[in-house]
Amino acid sequence: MSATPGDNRLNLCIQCGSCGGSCPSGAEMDHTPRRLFALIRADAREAVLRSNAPWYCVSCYYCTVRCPQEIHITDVMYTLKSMAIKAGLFHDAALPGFSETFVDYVEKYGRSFELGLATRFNLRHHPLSLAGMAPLGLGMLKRGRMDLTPHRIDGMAQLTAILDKAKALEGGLQ
Amino acid sequence: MSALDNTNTFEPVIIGFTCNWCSYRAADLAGTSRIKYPPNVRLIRVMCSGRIDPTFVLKALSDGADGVMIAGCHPGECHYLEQNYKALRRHRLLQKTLAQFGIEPARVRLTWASAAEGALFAQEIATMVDEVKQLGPLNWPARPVPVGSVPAEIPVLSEVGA
Amino acid sequence: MQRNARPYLDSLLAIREDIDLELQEIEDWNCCGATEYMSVHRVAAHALVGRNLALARDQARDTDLLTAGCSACYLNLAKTDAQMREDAGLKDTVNQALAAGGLEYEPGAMKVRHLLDLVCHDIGYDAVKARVVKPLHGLKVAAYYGCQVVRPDYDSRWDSHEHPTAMDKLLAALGAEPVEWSLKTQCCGGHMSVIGPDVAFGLIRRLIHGAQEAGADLVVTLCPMCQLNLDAYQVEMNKHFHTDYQVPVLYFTQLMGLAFGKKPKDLGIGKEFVDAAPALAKIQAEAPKVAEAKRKRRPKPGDALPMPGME
Amino acid sequence: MAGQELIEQDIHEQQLTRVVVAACSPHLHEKTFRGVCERSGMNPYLSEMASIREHVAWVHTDKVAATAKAKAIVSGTVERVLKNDPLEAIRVPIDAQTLVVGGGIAGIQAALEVAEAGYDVYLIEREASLGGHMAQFDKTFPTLDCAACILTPKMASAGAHPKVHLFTWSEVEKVEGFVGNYTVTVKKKPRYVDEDICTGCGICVEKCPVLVVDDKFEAGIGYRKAIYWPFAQAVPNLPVLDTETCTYYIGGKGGCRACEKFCPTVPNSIKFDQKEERVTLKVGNIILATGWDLFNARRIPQYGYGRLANVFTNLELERMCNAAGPTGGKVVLRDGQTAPKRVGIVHCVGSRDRNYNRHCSAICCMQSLKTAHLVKERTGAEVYNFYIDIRTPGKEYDEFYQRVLDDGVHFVRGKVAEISDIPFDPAEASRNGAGTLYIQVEDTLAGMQRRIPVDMVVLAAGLEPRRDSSEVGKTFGIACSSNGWFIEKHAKMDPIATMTEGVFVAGCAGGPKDIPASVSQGSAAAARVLNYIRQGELALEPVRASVLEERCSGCRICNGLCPFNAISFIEERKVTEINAALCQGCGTCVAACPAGAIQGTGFSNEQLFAQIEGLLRDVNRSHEPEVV
Repeated sequence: MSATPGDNRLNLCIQCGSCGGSCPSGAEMDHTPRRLFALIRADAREAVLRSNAPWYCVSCYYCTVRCPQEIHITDVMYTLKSMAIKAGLFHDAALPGFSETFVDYVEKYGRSFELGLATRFNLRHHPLSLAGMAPLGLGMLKRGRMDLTPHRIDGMAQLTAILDKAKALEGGLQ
Repeated sequence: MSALDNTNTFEPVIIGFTCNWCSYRAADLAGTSRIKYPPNVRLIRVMCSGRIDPTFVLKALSDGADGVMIAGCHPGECHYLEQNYKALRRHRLLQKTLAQFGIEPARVRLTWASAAEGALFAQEIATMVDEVKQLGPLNWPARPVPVGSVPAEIPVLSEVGA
Repeated sequence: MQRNARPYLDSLLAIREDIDLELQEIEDWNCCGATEYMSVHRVAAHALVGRNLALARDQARDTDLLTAGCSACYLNLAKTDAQMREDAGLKDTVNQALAAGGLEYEPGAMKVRHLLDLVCHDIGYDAVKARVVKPLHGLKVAAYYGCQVVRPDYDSRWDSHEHPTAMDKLLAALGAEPVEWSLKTQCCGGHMSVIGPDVAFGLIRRLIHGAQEAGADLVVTLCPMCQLNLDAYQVEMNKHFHTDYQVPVLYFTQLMGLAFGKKPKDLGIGKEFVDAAPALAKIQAEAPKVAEAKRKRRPKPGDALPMPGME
Repeated sequence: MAGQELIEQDIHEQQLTRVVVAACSPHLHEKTFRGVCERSGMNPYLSEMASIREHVAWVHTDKVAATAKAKAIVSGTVERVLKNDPLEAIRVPIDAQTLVVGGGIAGIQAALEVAEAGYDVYLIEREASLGGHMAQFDKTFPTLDCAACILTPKMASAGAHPKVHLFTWSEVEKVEGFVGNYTVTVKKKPRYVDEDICTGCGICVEKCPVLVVDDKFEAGIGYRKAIYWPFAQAVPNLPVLDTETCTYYIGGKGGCRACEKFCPTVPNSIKFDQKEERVTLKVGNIILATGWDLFNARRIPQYGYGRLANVFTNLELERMCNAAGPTGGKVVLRDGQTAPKRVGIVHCVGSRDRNYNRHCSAICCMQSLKTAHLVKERTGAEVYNFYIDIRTPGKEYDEFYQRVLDDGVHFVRGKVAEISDIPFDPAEASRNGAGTLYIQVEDTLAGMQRRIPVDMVVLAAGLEPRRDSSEVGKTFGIACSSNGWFIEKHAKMDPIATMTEGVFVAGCAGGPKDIPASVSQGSAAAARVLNYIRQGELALEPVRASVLEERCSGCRICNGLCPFNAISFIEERKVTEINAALCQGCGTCVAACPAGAIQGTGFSNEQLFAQIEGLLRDVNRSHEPEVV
């Protein structure tokens, strides 16, 4: 947690619930951010890292700007996600799957690739829903709004070097 | 002994001039609030930061202090209306003069703290102690000049008051 | 922008000369990682963005302005820049990583601004208004800002995190009539449209329904992701809920282009999923009769209690 | 034997000539120990305190370093005290007249207490009537007495008391002098009604054709005329004319004049050409009871105030509940007719939130409970209170909370996230009907997000310092804390006095308070002032600057330095002189004098040099460079 900007503010939480109340996906979460903070204080590590809440975060930052204690809640959610991946503890494999698929494309090509992203994600996690979404993808293609092949940036070697170094440094920080 | 050898263990002694109304009370408040800060600063109370004669600073530095902190009310909140601005002007000139002696400007720090800002005052002290630690002990370029025999600079200093 | 936000790019290119905006694309930019990368590797996420910042700084000719049209790209650039400024440790680590690619970035070297921010606050409403040749009279528009442009707003560029007015003012300058609605900065669903469509459909329906209830002919966005969710997924949402919403969603740059007299085709109009043609047909040559000018609060006492003003 | 007696005994037995007490800050007990010395026949100014509690024991953890620092402080103080001169306190006579600024309940109480003791009081009020915020309230918690019933008699007494001299529609512009001897300039704004002639018959108000929204007393939900009474029980009972809405003034002094035409007095009470006046008052003490401002709820756009018609503030509800208010005491929606069936009351609006104000406004929990009770009583509506914590620490307060719980009011623990007029989905829309407001909140006790449909929302907007508190503070020479409330001399031991002798603070000017606390402070401030008046004179610190004429070279460097105009140049003798009565003792001129001709009693160069030497006695100077 210590790597999160503003993480040390977590002990300021007054459990008012303005985060959980503001969250567009609050109703779907097993624990609201407020409750996660209480669980963190209670040292309930596994319950925290198994929670679906960080994965339902849509990064709308409502909680962050409304928090009366100025806790950087959205950033804390990012940290919890990466901790959950490292610990191999997450509620539903599909949720981190999207992030990992996305990251994978970025690392291979330097850019995201919607067709591949949606297809690969859905093939892995919701094979049945893929057929339902196909018309949308076709629509994007027809309107010239989606590529059939991913575009690879020229400086891929450079980007890979940077990311490898960053991950090595990040590993060192843990 | 060189400054570099003892930076790790070096504990500077700093004289802090505080005004009666804001900064001394900020120190009182830090106390009543039990806010912890390093014990390197020793305070002297004057009625107003405007009372701080540049010779006090020279005296403190020549008597062995490694730094001097001057603390007053926030600009615009001076108990005596505007006298902290005079302290501000003197401080600027004093830093220039000290630079001519080879003394780093960071050794004489000017700061503002209201009577309600105990935590801020403690933070300012901690910051200054850190900075002076980095600088190491004050090494006068020559033997300390006894105050009273520095008149060459004094008229210049007093102009600031005008 | 080259692909899924093609209309955004086309319309921007079409109007850039009118508003005196000189654009230069960062060569060989990489993806910013959206919100996903941050979830997996924090430092690497900043390094990913750091590469773009460093490239921008190295390639920029006579400018320190770096603009993005996408909410997530904008936020990530602004965030990495702001957090590197605040956190010397992070700055150090990111630069060590960038050094592996022969790059370096001094935070603050580029001023990260969203395109709308530049248009509204630097170019200004008056300059925009001066270029209008075909005012959008009669067109009721719902300005939709989404989340990440106005929040968390590291450098205080907007008048409100919750109820901003910049785009409303811009649209008014184009002659359109911005409607008052409560959902300006509510979430479009973000990536939930892929990973949890049920959540996203609910949010999309609420936005589309809210805009329609407020009397808007169309929704105006400033982000490819929002546009995609509200436009393309509107069709999916209709199927899901068995509804038939037909609220077109265009970029603010497309409306600027229309008001500046450009051809709809050159602005990428027609590529949207929900056809904008019926809404755009409402544009009138004449300005509608303006409701009587606002007067100092002095209503006639009836049964109703006076409404508090907004100021 | 108590410590003080021990010191007295030592002074006698050891024939002490100086005393240093190493204990707490001089701001706490300097007076105490000076008193000990004085009782023992010593000059009190030959004692000093070394603060080793606030500045050492309470702030350091390293015991060795802390002990060394404490010893250095004692050493510095000992060196200093040796250079102390015996001084005499400066005795100033106390003018028996008192200034009270602010005519709310705290100011009224203070003024009446002083006047009852037989001394003259000038009561200055910025608005056109006494009463303050309390006059706007309907009922008062927890007893539910009618606010007007208990306030009006007090206002009337203050208005009628021969010793209370009332200046309404007036503001203090300038304050000069010092304790016992203040000269105050008061600006009387033109009322455009002659106070001496007007009988308060009200025909002018009746005939005025201009109706405008009353943003002040009616909190924006009622109307008033362009010439109007602040409210029905106003003291003084005189109308005031608003030039910003009066047709005569808007039209460039032409037209209408109905008020003048129908005024029955001879000569006519309407004075269109009335000018601002300035009055100079001499007073010995000042009580500031300037009150508070309501948090502007528009600053939280997600709560919809100003945008969504049926979102109200607590102050609007007070006026609505009041039988003399715009709705005749009926609780209704903005349409003025429909009684709400579901009402949400949102606590902590603009309070306890780092985005707005960090402080707790202290009264809103109780006020919201009261509102809940009144709304329930009058409409039978379902009432929901949204709170972070319920704070009911006053006498009979928690009992009132119990009563409201018993009323069947719902309590949801959660800070409201947003209030929207837009349903989440069609199902929600059809369940709740048009015009519903949805309060979205995390019910933190149930652990779930809830959207509670209501017809009306009441925002418990918090108390803020007056918007001009920092300028007012400057006028009176006192300071505001970082959040804007006036700073008391000591938060616990002296919450009424300020750092400036003779200036006292009462009521919400010093921080949010309920009515009983404000009244208590009004009385307490009066007691302090009466104490000074009865003493007749006051001893002041003899910290003053003076010029040694034989050393003064007449360079005039000091001449421009004094903001109190205490320094003047004597042309005949070509020297500078300092007026001890005007000098405040800051010492800036002492520091500036190049010839050392200005002496600063209590803080002389000799004392300070000695203190520096003492403080640094233990410093190891081995780091001095070796001369090569």
